[in-house]
Amino acid sequence: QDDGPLKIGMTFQEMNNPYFVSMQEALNEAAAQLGAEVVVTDAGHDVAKQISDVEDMLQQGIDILLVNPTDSAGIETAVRMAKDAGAIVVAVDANANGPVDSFVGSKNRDAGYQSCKYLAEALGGEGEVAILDGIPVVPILERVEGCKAALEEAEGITLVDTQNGRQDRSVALGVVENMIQSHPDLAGIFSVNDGGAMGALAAIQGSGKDIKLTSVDGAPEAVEAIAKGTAFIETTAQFPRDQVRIGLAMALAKHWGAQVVPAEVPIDVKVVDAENAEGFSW
Amino acid sequence: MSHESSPEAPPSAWQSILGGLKHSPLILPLVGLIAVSTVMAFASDNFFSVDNIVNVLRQQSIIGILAIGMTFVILTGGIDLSVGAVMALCGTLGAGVMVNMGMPGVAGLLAMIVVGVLFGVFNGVLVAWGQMPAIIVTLATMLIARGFGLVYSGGYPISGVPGWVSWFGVGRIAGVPVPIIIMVLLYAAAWVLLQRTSFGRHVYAIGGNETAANLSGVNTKRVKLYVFMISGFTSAMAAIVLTGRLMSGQPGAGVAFELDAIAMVVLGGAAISGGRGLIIGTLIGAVLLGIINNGLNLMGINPYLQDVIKGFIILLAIYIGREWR
Amino acid sequence: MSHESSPEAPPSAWQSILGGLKHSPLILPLVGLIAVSTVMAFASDNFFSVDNIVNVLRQQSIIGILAIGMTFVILTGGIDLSVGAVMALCGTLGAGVMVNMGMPGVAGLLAMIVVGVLFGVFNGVLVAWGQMPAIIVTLATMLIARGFGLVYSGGYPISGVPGWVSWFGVGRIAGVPVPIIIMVLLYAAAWVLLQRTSFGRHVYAIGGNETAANLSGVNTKRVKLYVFMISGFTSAMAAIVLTGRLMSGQPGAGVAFELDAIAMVVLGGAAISGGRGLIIGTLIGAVLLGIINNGLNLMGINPYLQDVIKGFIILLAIYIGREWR
Amino acid sequence: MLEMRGIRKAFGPVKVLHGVDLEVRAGEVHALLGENGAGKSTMMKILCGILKADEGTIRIDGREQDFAHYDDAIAAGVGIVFQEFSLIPYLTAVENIFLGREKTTSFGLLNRRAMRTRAREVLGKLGVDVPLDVPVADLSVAEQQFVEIAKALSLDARILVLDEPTATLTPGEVEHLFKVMADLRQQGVAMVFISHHLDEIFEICDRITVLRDGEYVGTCEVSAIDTDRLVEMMVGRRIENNFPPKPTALPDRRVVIDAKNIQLRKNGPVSSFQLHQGEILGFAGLVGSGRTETALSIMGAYPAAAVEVEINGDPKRPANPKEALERGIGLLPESRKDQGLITSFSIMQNVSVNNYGKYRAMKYFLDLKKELEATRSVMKDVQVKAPGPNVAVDTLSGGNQQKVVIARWLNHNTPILIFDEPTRGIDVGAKAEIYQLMRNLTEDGYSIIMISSELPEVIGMSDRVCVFRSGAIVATVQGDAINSEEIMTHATTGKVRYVA
Ligand SMILES: Nc1ncnc2c1ncn2[C@@H]1O[C@H](COP(=O)(O)OP(=O)(O)OP(=O)(O)O)[C@@H](O)[C@H]1O
Ligand SMILES: Nc1ncnc2c1ncn2[C@@H]1O[C@H](COP(=O)(O)OP(=O)(O)OP(=O)(O)O)[C@@H](O)[C@H]1O
Ligand SMILES: [Mg+2]
Ligand SMILES: [Mg+2]
Repeated sequence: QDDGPLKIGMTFQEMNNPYFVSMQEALNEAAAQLGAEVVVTDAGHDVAKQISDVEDMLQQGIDILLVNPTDSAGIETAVRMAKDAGAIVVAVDANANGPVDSFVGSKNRDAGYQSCKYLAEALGGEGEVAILDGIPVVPILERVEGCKAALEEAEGITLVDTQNGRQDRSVALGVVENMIQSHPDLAGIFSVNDGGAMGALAAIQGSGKDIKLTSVDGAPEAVEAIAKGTAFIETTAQFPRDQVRIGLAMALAKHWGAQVVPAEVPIDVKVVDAENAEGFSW
Repeated sequence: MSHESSPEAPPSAWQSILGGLKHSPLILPLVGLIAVSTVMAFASDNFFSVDNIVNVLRQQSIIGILAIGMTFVILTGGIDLSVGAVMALCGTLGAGVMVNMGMPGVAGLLAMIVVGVLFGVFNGVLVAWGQMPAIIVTLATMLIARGFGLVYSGGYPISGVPGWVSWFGVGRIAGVPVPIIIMVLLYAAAWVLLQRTSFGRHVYAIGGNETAANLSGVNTKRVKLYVFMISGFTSAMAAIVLTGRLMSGQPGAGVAFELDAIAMVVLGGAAISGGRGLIIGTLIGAVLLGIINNGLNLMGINPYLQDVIKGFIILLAIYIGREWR
Repeated sequence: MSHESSPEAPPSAWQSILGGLKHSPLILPLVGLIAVSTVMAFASDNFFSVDNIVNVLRQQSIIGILAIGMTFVILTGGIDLSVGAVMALCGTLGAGVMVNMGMPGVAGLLAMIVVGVLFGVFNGVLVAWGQMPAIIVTLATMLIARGFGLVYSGGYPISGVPGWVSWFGVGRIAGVPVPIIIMVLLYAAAWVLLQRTSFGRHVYAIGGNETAANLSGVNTKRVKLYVFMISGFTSAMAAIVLTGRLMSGQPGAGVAFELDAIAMVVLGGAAISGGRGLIIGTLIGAVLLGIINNGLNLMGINPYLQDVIKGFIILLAIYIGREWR
Repeated sequence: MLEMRGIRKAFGPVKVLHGVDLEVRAGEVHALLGENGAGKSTMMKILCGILKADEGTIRIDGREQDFAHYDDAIAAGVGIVFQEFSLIPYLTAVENIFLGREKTTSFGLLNRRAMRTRAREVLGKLGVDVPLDVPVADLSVAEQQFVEIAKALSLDARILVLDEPTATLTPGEVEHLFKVMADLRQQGVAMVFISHHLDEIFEICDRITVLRDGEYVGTCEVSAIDTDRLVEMMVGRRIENNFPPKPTALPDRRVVIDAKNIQLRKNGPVSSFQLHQGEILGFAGLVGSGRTETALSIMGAYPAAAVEVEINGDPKRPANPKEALERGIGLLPESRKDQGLITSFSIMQNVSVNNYGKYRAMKYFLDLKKELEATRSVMKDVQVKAPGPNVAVDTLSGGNQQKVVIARWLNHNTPILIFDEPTRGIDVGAKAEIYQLMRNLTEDGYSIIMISSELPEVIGMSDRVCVFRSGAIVATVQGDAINSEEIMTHATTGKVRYVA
């Protein structure tokens, strides 16, 4: 397909989240520099819709498909269809089953591990801790896994509750309020993402208790809250813009004829706390 | 509605609240409330603390406020699926006015009310003058409101609202959280509107028999417009509390809140076909649903299972209340 | 129902499909379809390719199948909000039977159908014998079905279904995708049921005037039970196609699908209050909605804006079609 | 006082009124007469601003009026009692009476005390004691009708329209109403009175205006006309004998329904009756005396506390109307629109709606050809006047709609028919046809239960009459005992039994 400019399609699991919105911005900037066309779709956490979105993009003759899957297994059909249509497929942020050319994503297990290690240390290795879970997709599951591993290492820490805040600020707020009610001695909370953490922060502030909060993402609001010195003490930042940039780079390499590209490019994560929050941004 | 006993004196407010309770449509929601509370109290130690009761009320305040407008609409025989999306839109645009446009916070709050009421006008005009079924109109306007909010904010939450706005979400007056006070005041106002003004009579009349109400000289179109405006207004009030609680405009907030609001109204004893129901019932329904959510959380029930249990409780409540409606 | 022109001759199938089109309730959905297609064709080069048409049909097949059951329920004057959740439950349990229980794929597919129909029985019994409003019953059973699926799978998708199951999602017969064939066959069956059997007559009769139907000897309860069973069955059929497309059981699939299915039914010209509407209209509504989604995607419209546009198109369609209903 | 001239009105292509005049003087009761669908109600709705005339003028006290809404008409002193109930079922009598015109205090809140006092006053004037605090849905039909009348009276209207107010009242209640009307006449109120009961016209009215198919036929003094001439004006022909002759001798016939221990409500009275093959059994009684409920409980459509039914010697009681249909019982319900017809259906679809097992191809599928033929044939049997079987049923006149429902049962040959108020709201011409049809049916071997609130009809048609009072049968009369004194005595003073 050498007629016309390069066409890049990207399908997001959701776009109602700054994390993915900033990915889209990075994509648009990069594409503008390349003189490429961009098509973006929002699956709204619905795999079936995501497959339809990919089908529609293939109708438009995209050359590169960046897929941020809602569900790794469910998206396989779409990956195969894209490959059959001759497109280059790179999974971003979460992996996809099927013959993807490359996968670029954060070290999610590390992220969970570091956040909870930070939390445990901030609590002096002692006290009751809860996890505010999210939508069960692989990256989130890995964060929880990493977190639990870190908490195990701290002898005096007990995990007393795990509830699902659906990564949504208003849902998380109610859930954490109830958590605080049922566990009066709660000392720390780990949220799987910053969206949920912002809700948790509101709940903690409303309760007037001294509960420490850590999270994963590095969203602007979270960084701001951390810089202010609130109960929100740390977030392990991911680099969404870089994920897209590197993902696109992998795809371009393939497009230009590269025989081998790395099957997996893990992107480092970074602890952001009161020390370095000032000045950090995606 | 009221089933007072005395044939001579006009039934007083007290009578309709307490005296007539035996024959009142409120009896079942109340029994449900007591039953569920008792179960929860046994199942969880923390349930019956003042703190927790306040907690439940505060959590329910947002959807509880939405349920006020929903009650008006349902009493006329309509339904408003757009409440959650309109709330999100109000919150987002209001925060936008404060943050992006740099106007004072008060302007932002006013903007929320204006947006909510205008959206109510939009719904109301389409239903009343466009003569389209409310369920379809508000299904479409739900999409529109949600999409608008997201387009405006680009999907980002809008943070940076002035600090004092948080008073609406977390402030207290004489120890009582402000959201609860707002909710209770709105319920009181709704009670007066429904039970003590001719507008309220007309709301019930339209739900009971729209043609007959029209023949009796009730301006049914205008009343329908007003109920949707009220629903838009309560969506805006919910948005104010939400903004105070989240300190930001959240374009994605309130998904499926309309379903909870509908559940509150019917748990409170109102007929989904209109014409019958009390606003106090909705308040009881709101508390009941809150207690169920809170209690299941306190008991540490798997959140997925909570939905199943909630579904069965709603079915049970409606089944038992069936004949009373 | 049928609005054939000649008062004398028995309307033949062709007449009711083509001859009577001028006075048919199908005219508006068709005009809408043509209008939207024309706009899309101008706006996007890729729109009018055979490939893309097939693409649209395949995409709509899942919700299009759900809309069949929804049509039956709406024709009786009810509504089924549980279709999306029941589909997800069927898919999850069916995949569970194949993967977790290690049974052959056929057993899994059968399990889906059994689960769907049983859920339909549950809904139907509550609505018909429990005499509860369908909107509340299915709101509650939506929660129950969704929660059940999530509890069963722990929230995780269940992958590892046998490879041949993908035939239902991506296979082709004589070049035509299997999902489209399944959808078309189900629509044909529904047409026969509604237009050529006394059961179909009873469905329309109940929606037209339930009391009259009952007093003239129609077993209204049983007919209501059957329409919900049909809706459960089509949810299961949708689950089969979905499983073929996703190659996994997705407990979270189908959120808000019920709203799209309702939109298809009313875009197809059916009255939400029951008694009037044609199954072919629903098919047209399904294609129309699919074209809107696909066209907006092809044009590269901001996904948020797509919702806004979709909302306005639904409003416009219903507004224009208002008098015909 | 009131002058309507050259009123024309069409609903889409259907012309309903073609230039009708009506002139009513202060202090007179003016009857507006005409067959079903003649346009009486439409005319009155135009007067009240609910419908807008296509052409024509309305003058009140010589001033031309143009009402856009009912409110305008009220302000001009017009009040109406609608033919269809316009009450809100869940509101109380007081709330209903003042609906749309609530009295408020200076704060804008409802002045409930004032409304209550006024409601009591108006109802007192009507001489009825209606409970004020229960939803009107819980009131009897007659009480509801009085609330309706009170609603119009409370307007202090100078022009009062009463559209068939007596259809649901007992003779005693009608007398009450007439007294009130006489009072109003004294006070100079102009009244338009619509009724299909010609005897009432002669009792209360001063002048008469007659419509026929939307045409103005004429106006005359009541004193200058007799029944026959009046009927001729209405239908354009002479109606000879109202009731077909009864069979003179009643030989012992087979019992088709043997109903025992009918108890409608727990601890209520108990009664029983038998229906013989080929007879018309009248159910007489005051409105609300339980005739409909008794009939419905026989066919499983009303949850009576207890009832034993033997149909053709088979003691199995139908659990629902479908089983009743299988056992050969069909019902013509009292409310055509709410219980009889499926208005979105064609004639054919209405006739065959309950078809089970008829005109089927391959067991499960409809045979549309056979269905059409059968419909055509029963339409001929009952003489439905319509262009064809596929015509939408809501375009038919009341009498023809009634025949469609009857055709539904003839189509099944259900040998037992229950006719509940078969001529309610039906004009004289159509009435005679339905009476003849009923007689023909019994001659063909059908057995009929006829529930009717019109005494002449019960007397003229029934071979035997069961008289109801307070939910039970208090007497069964036949032969010469079928006369109005006998029936009214039982209906008002008969003693009910409480044990089986
Ligand atoms: N809204 C309407 N749309 C179409 N046709 C109507 C409408 N209202 C009345 N009609 C028709 O107008 C004609 C006159 O009706 P109207 O109710 O005035 O008759 P009526 O003289 O009051 O009869 P009845 O004695 O049965 O009450 C009838 O043929 C009726 O079907
Ligand atoms: N749904 C109801 N709720 C309460 N009372 C009712 C209800 N339906 C009927 N009734 C009352 O039951 C009694 C018997 O009613 P029914 O309809 O059988 O009387 P009827 O003799 O057939 O009179 P009609 O002339 O109205 O047909 C009446 O007093 C009526 O008001
Ligand atoms: Mg009339
Ligand atoms: Mg009756």
